[in-house]
Amino acid sequence: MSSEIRYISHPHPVTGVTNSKLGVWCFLASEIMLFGGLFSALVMLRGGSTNWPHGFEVLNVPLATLNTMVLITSSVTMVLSWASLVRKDLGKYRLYMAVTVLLGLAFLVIKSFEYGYKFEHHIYPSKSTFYAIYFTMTGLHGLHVIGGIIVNAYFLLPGSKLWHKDPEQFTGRIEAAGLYWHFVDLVWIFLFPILYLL
Amino acid sequence: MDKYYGWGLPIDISTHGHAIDRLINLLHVFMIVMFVGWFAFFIIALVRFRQRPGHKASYETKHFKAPTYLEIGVAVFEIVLLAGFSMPVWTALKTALPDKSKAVQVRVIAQQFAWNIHYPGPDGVFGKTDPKLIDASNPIGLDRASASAADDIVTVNQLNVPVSAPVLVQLSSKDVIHSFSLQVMRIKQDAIPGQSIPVWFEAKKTGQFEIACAQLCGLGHYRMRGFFNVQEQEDFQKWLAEQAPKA
Amino acid sequence: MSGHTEAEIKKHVRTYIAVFAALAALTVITVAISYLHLSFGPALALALAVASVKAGLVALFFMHLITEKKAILWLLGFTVFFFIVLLTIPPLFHH
Amino acid sequence: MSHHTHAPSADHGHHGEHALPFWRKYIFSVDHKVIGVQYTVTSLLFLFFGFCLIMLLRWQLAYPGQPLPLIGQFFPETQMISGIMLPEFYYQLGAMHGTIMIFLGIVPLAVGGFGNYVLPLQIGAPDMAFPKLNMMSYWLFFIGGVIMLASFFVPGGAAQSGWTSYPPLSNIAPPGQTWWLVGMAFLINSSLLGSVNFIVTIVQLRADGLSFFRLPFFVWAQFVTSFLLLLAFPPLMAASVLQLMDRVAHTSFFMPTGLVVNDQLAQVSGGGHPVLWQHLFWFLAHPEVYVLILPAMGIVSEIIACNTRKPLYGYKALVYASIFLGFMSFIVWAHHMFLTDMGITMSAFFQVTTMIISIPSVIILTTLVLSLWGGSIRFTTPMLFALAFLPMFGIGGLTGLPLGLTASDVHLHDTYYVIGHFHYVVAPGTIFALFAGVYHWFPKVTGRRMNETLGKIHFFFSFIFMNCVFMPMFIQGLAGVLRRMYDPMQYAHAQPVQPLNEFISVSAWLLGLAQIPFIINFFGSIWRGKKVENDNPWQATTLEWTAPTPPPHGNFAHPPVVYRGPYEYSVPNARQDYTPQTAKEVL
Repeated sequence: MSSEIRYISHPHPVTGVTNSKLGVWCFLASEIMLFGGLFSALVMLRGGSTNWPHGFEVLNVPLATLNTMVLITSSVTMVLSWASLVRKDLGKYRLYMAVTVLLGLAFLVIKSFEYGYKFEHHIYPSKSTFYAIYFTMTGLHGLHVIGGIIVNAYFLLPGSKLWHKDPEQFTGRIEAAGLYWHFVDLVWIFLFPILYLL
Repeated sequence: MDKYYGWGLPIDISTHGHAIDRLINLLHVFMIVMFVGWFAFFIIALVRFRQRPGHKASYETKHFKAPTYLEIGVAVFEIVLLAGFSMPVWTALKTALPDKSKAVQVRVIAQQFAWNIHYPGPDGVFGKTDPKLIDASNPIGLDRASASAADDIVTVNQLNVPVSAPVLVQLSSKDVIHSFSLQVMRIKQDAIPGQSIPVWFEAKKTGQFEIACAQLCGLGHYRMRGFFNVQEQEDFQKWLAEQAPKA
Repeated sequence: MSGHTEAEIKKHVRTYIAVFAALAALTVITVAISYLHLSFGPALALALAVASVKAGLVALFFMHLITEKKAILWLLGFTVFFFIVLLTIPPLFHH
Repeated sequence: MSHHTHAPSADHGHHGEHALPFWRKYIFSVDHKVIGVQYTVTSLLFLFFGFCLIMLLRWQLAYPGQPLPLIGQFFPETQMISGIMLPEFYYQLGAMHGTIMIFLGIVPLAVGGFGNYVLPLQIGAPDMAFPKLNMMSYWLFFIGGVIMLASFFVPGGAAQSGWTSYPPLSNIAPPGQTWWLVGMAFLINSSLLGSVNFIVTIVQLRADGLSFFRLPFFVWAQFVTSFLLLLAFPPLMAASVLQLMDRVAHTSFFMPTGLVVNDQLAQVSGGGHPVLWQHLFWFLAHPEVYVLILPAMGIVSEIIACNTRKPLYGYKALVYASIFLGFMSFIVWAHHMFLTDMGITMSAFFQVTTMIISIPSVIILTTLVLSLWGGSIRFTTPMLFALAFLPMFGIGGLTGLPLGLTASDVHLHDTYYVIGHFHYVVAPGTIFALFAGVYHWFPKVTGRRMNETLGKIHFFFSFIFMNCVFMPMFIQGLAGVLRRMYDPMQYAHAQPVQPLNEFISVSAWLLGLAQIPFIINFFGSIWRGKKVENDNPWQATTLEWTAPTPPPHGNFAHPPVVYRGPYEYSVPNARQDYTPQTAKEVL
């Protein structure tokens, strides 16, 4: 009895949240500061630059718009997969989660086309400070997408065994994974206009 | 040179330095008074309340009012230090730049591990520089062909200035961050590549002093020493004439 | 999240679909604005405004911040404050 | 609710810890106590290693250009030539001393070691909220540490651009700098996992009845510290990514246009900003100062309350002051950058915030010293170290004043005054508090006490030599002696005070010798120390002393219930002079 960690499945009576939910929000707070540092760099570099290009003149806006759509669609399928678990429908959960993972992969494929196109034209991060920040921020965001896909794929396949043992804890985990995935979407929502449209 | 330095603050030969020294001295008096008073209380408490037979700790805490007054006192004192002592000197250093026409103008361009000193020459205008022209014989990339560059004077590690005249330095760096430090002048300013930062001072005493680099700038940081010579006006003019490029 | 009833969830799902539609529409709008080639100031203001609305929708509905517990809102409040400090002070630094 | 809890540690609880193989129990353990001990031992080794680096460096400062006797001949030619230290090696020693002491020594000891071991016990929890993350946190730290050590052996040696790694210098430095950045990335992620774990544990896993205002101050200090780690470290991660890009992908985040190195125009796109690094770096590194000092204050508070046998003076003031301190620490960072040409308004803003942050520090220090008044003070070894923390931290804090005001900072910036100032805060300050913590909690961890005589010898000599090392630095600083000088005799202004360098170096080596009694005591007492007579050898009130000694897996036989505040010492009309937090009635 005594050696068990409390509030893994059930929310704490006072704070009203489970450990994993509070934990993932703390992690996201830290992520906000990580991207905050990069955005701060972007603002400072752009402010000091005299020849900063317009994103729409040098980057592929249609492709990025498509990617934005892909990512927000994956966000809604993610939240629907969680809602399916709340309705105790594991089949629907699997379907939505599979779509989420596929959309995540689609995002990466489209992104790699975008990068490939740049590399073909010998455009690397070292070309200018604009490309440096473009590759760094979208690259770091891409790493976050990869991380999210790994987590989601885990919960789609081996991780979903937990459903049969403790549905409540599993639903909590999917909510936590969802929070992370929405955050990745949220970062893109800012990256897209700032890098591509201005 | 040794006569200027010893234990304690280096000699101050600047017109603004006394304000800095006054603040440093005031702060140290304050710090010592604070610490001695605090430490006395600390020792008394340790002796008086040491564990010994027949002595018991008391659960009820005596409430002291003094700390509150002390904290308010410290806060007020800090406001006075900030508004009355620190900001005036700092504002003067940063904003009350001397008029270009009246001041001795000089550019200081730091590099690993030397100070390049660039005087505009008799015409009072700096010649154009271009990083592409930089080589061992032209450390600042001065374009001698440009209009006002012909009479420009460039020295390495030798900064001469006249006494009792404002000097306006434009400070920059070719490679990494350095820090231009004239201890006797109570001047220290980072030299940041990509930026040109104005620094001004006025010497009130002649003598031979040194320029130090205060920011780690590489393996030779410790030997990035320059010479700082404050001269009488006529000696300074004579020195400038000697340094003038031979046509 | 055991407190959700079937009806509530259905309502939630409808909200999610509506939010999704709004996000898609806003994406189209922000791209359309960029084709107007406004000058930098207004373009930046509009782009950030649209992005903030989109981010707000994601955070409030997908991430359930609209019904979230105080502990988490406090945490985010502090974070956003420091985020703004980090974002504004360095660029303002040099005059 | 117990039957569907699936934490890994819960499983261990059921099967009993004996079922685990050795490597699961002691190496890849998820038990917070094993991880705490791992952190403690690793970081003590790093502290010792970092101290050795500076003892080497001090030879060059005391006897510049003279061959290092005895051991000098064993160094390779890239570091010393016939025993004479090269500038390359000197600057590696300096940069790595700072990095190792802060990121691999003090923080992991204060947070990873003490935090991990003591915090769950003090809040009556069976473990941390996420035991597996806790294990990962340790191993990321370990890998980061190994990378930092390994960097000494790469071509060109370890990082040598100072622990602050200012670009563009660090951008053009040898490969050791890349290793430094990668090592930092591991350490940052390690502390991120740790801080998430600490926050969730404190918020969620407190024992029944243990409200926030019944928490021992140590837990509060760790709580605020965790927020600092959580929110201040990521910008340094961002900065490290940018510098890695600059070094590996040849971008120009910190390289302005028209850079000329060695008379060669740098082949980079330019357009970057060197000062950007300083912002992102100090956004972490100033809160980091409070990461170093807050846990120390927490340890000192515990020990003072226990050894004065009375409640702390103004517990709530302590708590509020530390929260305020944590908050303010985020908005003072640019006082490290007064000389980078900031505007008047900015410098005024940062001077004001710097003055404001001194107020909560004064409150904490005053509260702790007033706590002595009316007590019955036991001068045990941990108490001696805790008491010494107070004046030492006081000196460190006071000497921050001239550095926080721009006008006096002009003269003192980048001089030994700065070194004296922050070492007073972290060396005789924090490290004394950490020693106090080791002596205080050693009986709980091992079931044996450390030897008091050796402990007192360790204390008195450390106290004397610490001050002999750092006090003269203020005199050097006022005389204008600049830091990071390979040859201290270059400048005329440094020559008159050069005898101080010899004095400091000899004191530093003697300080090294003064640690021998501690090392003997620490290892000797594990096997030979006097066994504790019961679970609560110091007659303390907080929860960790109600657990069995050493605490088993899961910590408590029954989940503790708390009925009172943390420092109920000498309650009137009680039979004994301490009332544990778990006592329903005053005993």
